[in-house]
Amino acid sequence: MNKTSQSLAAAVSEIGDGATVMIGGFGGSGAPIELIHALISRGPKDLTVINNNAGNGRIGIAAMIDAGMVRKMICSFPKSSDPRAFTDKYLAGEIELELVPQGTLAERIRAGGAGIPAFYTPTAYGTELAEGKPISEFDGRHYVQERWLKADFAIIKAHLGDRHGNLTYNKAARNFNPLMCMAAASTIVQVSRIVEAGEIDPEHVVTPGIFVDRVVEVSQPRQEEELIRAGVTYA
Amino acid sequence: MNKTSQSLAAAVSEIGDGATVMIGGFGGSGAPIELIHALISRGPKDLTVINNNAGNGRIGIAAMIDAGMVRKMICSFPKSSDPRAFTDKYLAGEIELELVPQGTLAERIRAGGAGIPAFYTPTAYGTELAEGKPISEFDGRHYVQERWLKADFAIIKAHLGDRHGNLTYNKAARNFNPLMCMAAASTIVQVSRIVEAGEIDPEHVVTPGIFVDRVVEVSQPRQEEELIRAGVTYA
Amino acid sequence: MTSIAQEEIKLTNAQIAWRAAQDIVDGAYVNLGIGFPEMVARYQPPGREAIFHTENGILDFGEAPKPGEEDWDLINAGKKAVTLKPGASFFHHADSFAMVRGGHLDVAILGALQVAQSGDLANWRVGSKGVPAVGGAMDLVHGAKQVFVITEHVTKNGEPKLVEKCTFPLTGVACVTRVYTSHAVIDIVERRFVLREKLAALSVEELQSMTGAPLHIEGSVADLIVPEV
Amino acid sequence: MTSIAQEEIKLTNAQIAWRAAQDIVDGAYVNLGIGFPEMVARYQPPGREAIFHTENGILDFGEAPKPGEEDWDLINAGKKAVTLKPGASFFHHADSFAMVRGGHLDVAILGALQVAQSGDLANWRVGSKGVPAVGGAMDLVHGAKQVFVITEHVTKNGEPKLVEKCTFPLTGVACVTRVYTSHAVIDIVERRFVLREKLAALSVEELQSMTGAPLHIEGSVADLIVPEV
Repeated sequence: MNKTSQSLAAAVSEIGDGATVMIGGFGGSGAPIELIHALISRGPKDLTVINNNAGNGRIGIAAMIDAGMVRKMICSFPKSSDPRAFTDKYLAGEIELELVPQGTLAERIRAGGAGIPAFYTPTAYGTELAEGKPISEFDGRHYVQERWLKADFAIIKAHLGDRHGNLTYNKAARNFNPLMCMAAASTIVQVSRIVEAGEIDPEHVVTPGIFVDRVVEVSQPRQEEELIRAGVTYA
Repeated sequence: MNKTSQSLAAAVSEIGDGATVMIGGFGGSGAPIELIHALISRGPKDLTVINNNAGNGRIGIAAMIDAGMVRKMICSFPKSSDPRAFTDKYLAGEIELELVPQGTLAERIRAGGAGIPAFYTPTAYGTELAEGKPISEFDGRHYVQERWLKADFAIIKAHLGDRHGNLTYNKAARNFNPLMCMAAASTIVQVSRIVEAGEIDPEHVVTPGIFVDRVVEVSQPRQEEELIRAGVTYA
Repeated sequence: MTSIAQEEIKLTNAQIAWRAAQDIVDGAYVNLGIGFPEMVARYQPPGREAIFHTENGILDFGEAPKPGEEDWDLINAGKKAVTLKPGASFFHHADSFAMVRGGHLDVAILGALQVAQSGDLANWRVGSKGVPAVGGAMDLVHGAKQVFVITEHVTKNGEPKLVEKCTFPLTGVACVTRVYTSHAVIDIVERRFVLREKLAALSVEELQSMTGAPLHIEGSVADLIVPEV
Repeated sequence: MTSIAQEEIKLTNAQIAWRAAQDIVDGAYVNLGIGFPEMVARYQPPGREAIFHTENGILDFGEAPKPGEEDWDLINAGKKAVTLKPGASFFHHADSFAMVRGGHLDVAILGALQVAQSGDLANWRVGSKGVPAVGGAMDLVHGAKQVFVITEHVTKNGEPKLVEKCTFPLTGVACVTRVYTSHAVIDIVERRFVLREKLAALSVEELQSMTGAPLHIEGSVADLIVPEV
């Protein structure tokens, strides 16, 4: 049992054209910038990307969009401090958008990971985001039926990881990452440090290794927000 | 913000006749014996109790049943090393049983806590435990619609707790406890130690305080399994 | 008359935020929407401790750190850097929205484009142009025990924001419980606007003329008194 | 003939468990049902590392502690005390069954009262008398990539346990993928029993006479060879 991968390139080597890819993070917090850039180097096309946002500036998911790799975004908030990459393509009709309320997005991903094909939520009832979806009444209140979300791959940023794939996260960089680990057929994780099995207290494991397929160490990960503020662009 | 309670009796003082009460634990692991016994001293009747099991020996939930407090059990496995309390009343038609597969029980409780009134699961499809429940097909497979479970009160055993109600658990004594904390209108927790707010690392909090209403310290909690092995009975 | 009242007699945003803050009780769990609602945190009455929730997975965060001391893994839903208070906790997005949807928050405070007398809220999109973005607003309006809106009473063009029926796309149906405006405090009770407080200098008739649906009065209407903040 | 074959030529429970253990690959995530299936853990081939899951919230637990060293907060689904291996983790019941239902387990190994050629399993209840108890069995049969059954080939009374249609209450529909019996290894493929291995001393006809539904043969049938264990 050794899920560690020697390089970023090796870690993303199976992600091909047409794949559905969940990408962790909320804005820059928990965004796996190094894995995303390795994926851009690899260059698969026609991807469906699931993330809370839709990229910022000229790095990360925005750089994927700039590179023409993304056919469709599934997200709750395709805006950021510099949303040009997505906005330009969206207004030109060159990228599809499935807009999902943030809590519904989180729950759909969890449902995908938990083997729950559909669930009911009050969120979006009576709004345009519920159009076409089945409505049911429970105990006198109306709810929208939402379906699970799954992916071929998840690209995740964590803090510590071991060869079993057990993970911890840094502060609010947890966000969507543990859920996406559960919902992808193959989960690829960059961690700040690979530790020995047993070094993470079993009580403190946030993502158990069963949800993880590959772990690669990026010891000084870059923070999207800092790169944006420094005006960095993906070369 | 101070959720600590000075005594077990005070902690359970609002649980009255006819209440639905979730009781944490899986067998003896995570079973809040001291809170249960305080509840027996109080003596409300006609309770619906939700637990994975249905008591063991002559203590804990079994002693509640012996005391005639329980009208209905909702559980997955009403058997134990000494199941007489439940078995006798059940075979005499004096206690109702709603038998729920263990994973469905866990998910129904989580759904109650998460505001999800219903969800679909493959579990129990085609069996007598799905009789009368709506069936739907998703992607060519059949699923059973299950409803959320909520309670008026949850009685929980945790390890550390603070005045905000933040909790950690001991090993596999976690089990149903964090879910039940979410699903009850009022959650009452016995902890081995009350610590200062901030002493539990925010990364290590398992149950955030928002799900907890009362915390009472029981510094040397008894373990159901050890009491059973010692032949202890509730006086 | 009305235009003078609007321009000269009204609360500032800070004052609206202050007024809303007075209704947050000790120990309440509160989510403040991105932008204007975040201002409410500044005006917590002394001696009361509210616990702030942010959708991206923190309970009990505090003020912004000093410039240069930001940790960009420690942000709120508006992607602003925050700090932690003792008793804080981290959790993932599904648990975070379990808190929201599951009815565990006491109060959510949001901005509005329009609020209807039925409690319908429109606050995420003006029309069908541009890039739509919804975030957590549609989740927040369901679940919190009370949903407060803070808003100007009318738009910059003087059009009512409190209306019979929203014309902008809805965020949620029958979800708002109370509205704090630049001119009044209004509850939504059984699909009606019930006036609770108004600026003393304004008559009920003047306020009604700025409001797109009938204002009902049950018992007395208090003066809306807010200090300079 | 058949009764002699049954009594004299058959695997012990330990040998059935040994045979099933040989099919667990390195790195597999495995759930062993309470009782007889737990025995499989003893016979992991050297050099292979399986990770055992228990419904009550542990991954990678190990053997029982020495008597007197039990921690009764550290138990498996059968309420037996266990130990941890390096790399273990704890989680709550909803996450535990997300692993099950979500298809994250590679193998679940369960006992059986009856297995039908369709893959239907009956293993939780004989009839409608007594106290029913289901535990996690109905969840485990859905989700794991492979669902193995280990069982005697026939009941103590000599009645087939592999049948056309289960007569006992079902645990799950079309869920079993492979059956390890005291006499054979049988896959379930497209609602048919396909014989893969049988004891060398037993003819296909003899095995068929002990089986309640047709045994199909695709290619060759290997000898079921198991050491003394």
